[in-house]
Amino acid sequence: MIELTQSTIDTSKILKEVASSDAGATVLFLGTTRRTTDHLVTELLTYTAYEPMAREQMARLEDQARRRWPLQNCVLVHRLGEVAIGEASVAVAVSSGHRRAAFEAASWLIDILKETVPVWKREHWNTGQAAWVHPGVERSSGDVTP
Amino acid sequence: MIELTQSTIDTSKILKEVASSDAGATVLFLGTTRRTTDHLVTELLTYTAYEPMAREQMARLEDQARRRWPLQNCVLVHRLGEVAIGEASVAVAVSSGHRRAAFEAASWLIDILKETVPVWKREHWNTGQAAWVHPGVERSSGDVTP
Amino acid sequence: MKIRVKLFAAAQETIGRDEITVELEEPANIAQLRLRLSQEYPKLAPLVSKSMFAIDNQYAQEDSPLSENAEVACIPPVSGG
Amino acid sequence: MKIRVKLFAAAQETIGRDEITVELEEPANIAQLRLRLSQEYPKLAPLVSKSMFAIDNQYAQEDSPLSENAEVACIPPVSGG
Repeated sequence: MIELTQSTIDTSKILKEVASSDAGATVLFLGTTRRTTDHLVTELLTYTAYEPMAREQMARLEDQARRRWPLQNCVLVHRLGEVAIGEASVAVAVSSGHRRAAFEAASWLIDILKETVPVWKREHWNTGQAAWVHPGVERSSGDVTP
Repeated sequence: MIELTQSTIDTSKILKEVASSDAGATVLFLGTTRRTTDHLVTELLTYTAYEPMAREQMARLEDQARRRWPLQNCVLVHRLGEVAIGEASVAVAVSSGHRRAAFEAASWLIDILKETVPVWKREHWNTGQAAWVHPGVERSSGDVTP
Repeated sequence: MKIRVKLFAAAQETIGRDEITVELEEPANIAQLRLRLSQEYPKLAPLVSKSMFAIDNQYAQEDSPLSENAEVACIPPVSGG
Repeated sequence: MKIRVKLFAAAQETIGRDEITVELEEPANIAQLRLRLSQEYPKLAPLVSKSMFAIDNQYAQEDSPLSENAEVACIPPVSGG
């Protein structure tokens, strides 16, 4: 299951979705942004996506994971819009008959999702300023908006 | 947090327990017994423990994991008594600033928990028979009770 | 041919629009689009040099050919998760 | 000295009791306890040969010394999770 959502990530629903009586192991990963990044205090995040491509890319990653590991079920969820610090912005859940496969697949999925799914984070700091996060791109003063 | 419980594992409570605004990553593992083991159909499980030692051993494993990885929080829960097929019998949850650490710690914890915590599973089959599970010990006919 | 390019995040913010159109001579590929964008929108150049491009919701290569009907997007380094 | 040994799972089921007492000459260690248990309770021998022992809630070694006050447990191969 692939989901882009404006709402709080519902972990109970996700765990219900991946549960399977043939699966011995379920692994859930939740990614949360920490309060402090560098020396600025992040107060709020907003996420935006190239939605149709993000959905397609997430579905491709699920397919690839299913080809690589014997998975029963797989759920990928990313939040869009405002996300408070401490709330999960992303969830990956997989179930498998084998716990090694479940750990490896979940770990691979979050790595590749963060590298390839077209979603962008905007950090809003306690200074009142905000900027988009583009790893590897130097921020110019014009990128920080009041 | 270490828990041995007769009740259903409450994943929402566990995730709340491990949440931390300093943790970027949370990994939850749930272990469920599959319907089929070998050629017998397992209908129900009962778990028993050497409770004081199981608690102490789980606490030692948490300590070891915290020394080895930079964890924010750690929860280990094992069910005792009757557990229906498809319900989780064990949960491991950790939070960390780094997802690699969270995955490695959760994976290590479930491996070592299954190897060293004095908990035993009894399988109840659709034949009406039941037997304790002791990996590596050949089952004699006397171990299977009607 | 006219190629419409979707913009996101800092690219969208820099230009103030979520889509721009550039004129390219046929046949054209992603490398040529990348060059043209940097020339026509110098403020976008640093970000464009680090961006991927997508054609019809899939990541494209530098030599992937462009056509007028394709949905083209500039994908600056992503930061989901 | 008298050593009381806690039994669990199939060991408990085989003997029908959750604790047994064996008499050992001082000084005695886990290896000697293991041997005595197998001799006095032949039905337990196959399981005892694969079991660990714990003293005061910690896994013990074969040469760990026993004392009358210690809480001793036979830990057959575990199957939690």
